[in-house]
Amino acid sequence: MSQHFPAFIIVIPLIAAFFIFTAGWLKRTYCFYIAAVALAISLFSSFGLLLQVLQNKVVVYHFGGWSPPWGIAYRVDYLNGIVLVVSAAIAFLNLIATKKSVEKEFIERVGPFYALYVLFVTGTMGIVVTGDAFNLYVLLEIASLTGYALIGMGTEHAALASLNYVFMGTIGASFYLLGIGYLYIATGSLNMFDIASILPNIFQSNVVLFAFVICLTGLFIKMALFPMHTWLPNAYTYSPSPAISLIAPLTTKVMVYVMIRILLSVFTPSFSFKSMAVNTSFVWLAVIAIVVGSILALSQQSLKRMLSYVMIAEIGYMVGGFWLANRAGITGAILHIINDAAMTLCVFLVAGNILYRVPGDSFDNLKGLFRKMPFSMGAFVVGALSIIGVPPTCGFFSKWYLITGGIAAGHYGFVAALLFSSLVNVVLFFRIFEIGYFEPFGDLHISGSMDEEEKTFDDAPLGMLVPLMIVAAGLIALGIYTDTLVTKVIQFAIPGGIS
Amino acid sequence: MIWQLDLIILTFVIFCGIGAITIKDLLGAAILFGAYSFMMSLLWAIMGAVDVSFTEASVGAGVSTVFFVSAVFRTTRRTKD
Amino acid sequence: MKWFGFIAVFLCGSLFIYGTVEFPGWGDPLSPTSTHVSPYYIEKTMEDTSVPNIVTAVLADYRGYDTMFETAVIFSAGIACLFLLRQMKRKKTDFRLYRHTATGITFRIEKGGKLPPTAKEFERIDGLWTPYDLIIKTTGRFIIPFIQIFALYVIAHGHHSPGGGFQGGVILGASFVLFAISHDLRSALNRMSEKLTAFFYTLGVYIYAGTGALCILLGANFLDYSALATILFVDPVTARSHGILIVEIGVGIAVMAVMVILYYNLVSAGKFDEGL
Amino acid sequence: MVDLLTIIISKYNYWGYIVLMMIGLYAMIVKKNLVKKIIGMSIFQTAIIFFYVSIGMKKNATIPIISHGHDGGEHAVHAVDFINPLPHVLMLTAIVVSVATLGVALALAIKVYQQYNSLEEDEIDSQIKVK
Repeated sequence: MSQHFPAFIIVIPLIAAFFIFTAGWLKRTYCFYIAAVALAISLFSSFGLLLQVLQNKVVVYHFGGWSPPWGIAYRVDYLNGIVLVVSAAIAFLNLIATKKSVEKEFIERVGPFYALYVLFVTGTMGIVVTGDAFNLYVLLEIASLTGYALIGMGTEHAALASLNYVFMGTIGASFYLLGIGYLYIATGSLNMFDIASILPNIFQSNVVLFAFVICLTGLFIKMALFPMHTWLPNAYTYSPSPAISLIAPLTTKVMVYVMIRILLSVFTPSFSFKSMAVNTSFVWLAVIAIVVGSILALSQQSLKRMLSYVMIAEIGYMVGGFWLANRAGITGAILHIINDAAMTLCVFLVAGNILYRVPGDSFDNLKGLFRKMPFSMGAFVVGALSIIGVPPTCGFFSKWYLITGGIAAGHYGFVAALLFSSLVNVVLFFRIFEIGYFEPFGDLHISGSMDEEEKTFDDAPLGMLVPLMIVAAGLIALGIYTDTLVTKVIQFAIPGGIS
Repeated sequence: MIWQLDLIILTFVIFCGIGAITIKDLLGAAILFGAYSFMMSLLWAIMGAVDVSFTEASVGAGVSTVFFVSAVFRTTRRTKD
Repeated sequence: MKWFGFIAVFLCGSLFIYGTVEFPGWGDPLSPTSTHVSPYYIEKTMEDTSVPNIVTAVLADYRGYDTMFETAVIFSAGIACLFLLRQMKRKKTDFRLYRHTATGITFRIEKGGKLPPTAKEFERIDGLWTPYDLIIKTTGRFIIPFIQIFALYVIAHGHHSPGGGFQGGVILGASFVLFAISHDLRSALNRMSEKLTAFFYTLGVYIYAGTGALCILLGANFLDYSALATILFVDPVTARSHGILIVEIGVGIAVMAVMVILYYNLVSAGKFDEGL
Repeated sequence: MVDLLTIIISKYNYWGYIVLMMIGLYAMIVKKNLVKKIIGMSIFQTAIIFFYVSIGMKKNATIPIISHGHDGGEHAVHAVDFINPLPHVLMLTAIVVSVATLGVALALAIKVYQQYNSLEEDEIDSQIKVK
């Protein structure tokens, strides 16, 4: 059975999505359990797959029994093995953590909600595991379509924000498809590794050059790198909290993974880094993204909006780290995909918990939250310290690799931008700590006595807190085991030619 | 395949496309978009992509137009540009 | 803004046109696309699957995994539309409109009012738009069966001629849409209710994914239809051909139902009461 | 002169796709009306499908359906006689994706209209600012 793990990861959630939708008509409470079982199987299979990868280096699965250039094949190696486990874990934990708030927000739409949720996970995991460039596009569209729908059901201006996301997302995905078309016209193949074996003969062709540029443009739009980030803040601010703590950790990080996969496995490093000679300009683009994202985050007045600008800056870390084109930088970028996904999950889960108890997430509403919700805010502190980059949380280590890479590449602008962004994050998060810790909750004039305040302990329900605690502990564990992660997995994910 | 025919239909497609985005009435734009899709499916049939052409004729010229018309019916025909 | 947009688009377009300089000529039989992967499909399809329409064979067998996700995309579009628009609580309108079939006189009955006992002579009509055209209704009734027969033919005959599950499904869905347009949304809902539609589009994707899962149970890889040979009592090549037909039927059902549900949702803005 | 004509004949289809794509992109950048933008989006996607179909074209070849007459005679199949089927397969999937996107986008547009009673982006923006 274990040879079918690559199929199980995708197919079990897919079939479960159909079951969930049917169950939504019969009995609403079943939906959650079916989703949980499906995602648990998916998580288990991806773990098993990672173990297989550690043993055999590469696991290949042929769909329909056809071998690669003709059929579709999945090819799992160190790079997608680890990303796969992290995304499966995030999807599962978030499902458990948001059970209560889904019941609160979508009481009548539980069936469609969980069906879309599981389909989104299917799409995202499929993107990570696939070895076929066109298959990636189809899965990308599944993930995007379900994402648009989940975001569109949010509060205030969610529908408009989601429609803007549809436009930008479609342009991005179509550009990716066009880039694949250019590659197809030049090579005649769609399998990533088959393309990679043909490309070295025709590197001088300007068709390949255009394919490179178009693909990258599409992916940059999808991952919201700075000039193309306009869809992200509104979409993430207005979206419903159980959906956003799934979408925010996965969408943009998985797109960074796709960029790394396309550039390392399809175009190969010798083309991406050497013949193109665009590394420095992309790093500078990332520097601008980091600086602008951080500055814009400073001027926000509500928690989710601030976090979404922080994420724009984080995208800059990963893109910049990758384009440093040396071993430390790419290690940092891959490590940061994992860490950033976990950190984002942590802080957005806290935002969800806060919104479960408090009417809004603007900074005025956060007063006295440390007394009211000590456990949630405790997890928030861990997440925030990790985003700032304080040891022993995981954020410190990926930043360390990125800075080492920046120094090794002699790119001091990137190093400076990283340090600047860390400083800004300190300001951002300590401002929230201050509001939450020192400012009293609500109006003191009306209910001022100490007894009243003692009673205001009102944290989120246990079902939401326990997964959050696991995520927060995971941030520290990821930090402690960084060394194992790098030596056992990530260093093999980088092709040998890069020093 | 006759390339002159292909070129003529390609011109039609481009004009229908320009028309669909410039006309100042959403219902008209929806209908022109249907015409655009139909011309497109003719073009693909000329190029020998019969299956794609069939799909586009049923999806683009058929169902998509109905979707557009029903969306316009539920919103408004008015447009400023 | 207009001029800025125009100039940006113009520059972008010129850049793209520069990119076509090194393209192989249009229709060149020696281009990489015509020589690398595709000859295998053209030359081997008959041996491997015994399906003469190469596009169908590649769609449902060689790249069948893509097509499963194509069905999943359509499925998620259906759910997404339902999730976004469907209003679960029925809000009754203040008044209802009825038409006397014989004379064509329209009645407006206020809230709380009741129909006269001879209700059979009256038919309920939409508040916004009140079509009464015998020609359209009759024509609709007359051509819908033919459209449906044609749609089934397209699904079933996809092996030998252009067409297949997707095209047939769309045409089948379009016949229901035509019924809803030529009559009204309520009579369409009476024949094809929301739950029935939902049942159909889950059924369609079950058929597809289930066939794939069955292949795993029979010991082959996912979607490897040749494994079906043992339960269909045919040789593996014919089993592939039958497998393709089964999944095409699944695609057809799913697509039909999703087209109908998308139309219902869009035209009634999620209220499921009145439409075009 | 003949050379120029050959170049034009061998390339004009690719230029046509670029023109269509730019029409779509222009509509999405400049137009303020949401349904117009959705139309632009559809044109944009169709243009890319057009590009793929052009790739699949092969001169002096027929449609990719193998004729297998009832006389029972099996003819050898040569790849040069048939148009490349792979882009057609890919584009069937892409058409499905585009109609799915269209459905979701129109649903969102209806939702926006229900909320703001307008489809014009600038009018909606001014409503948001007033609040």
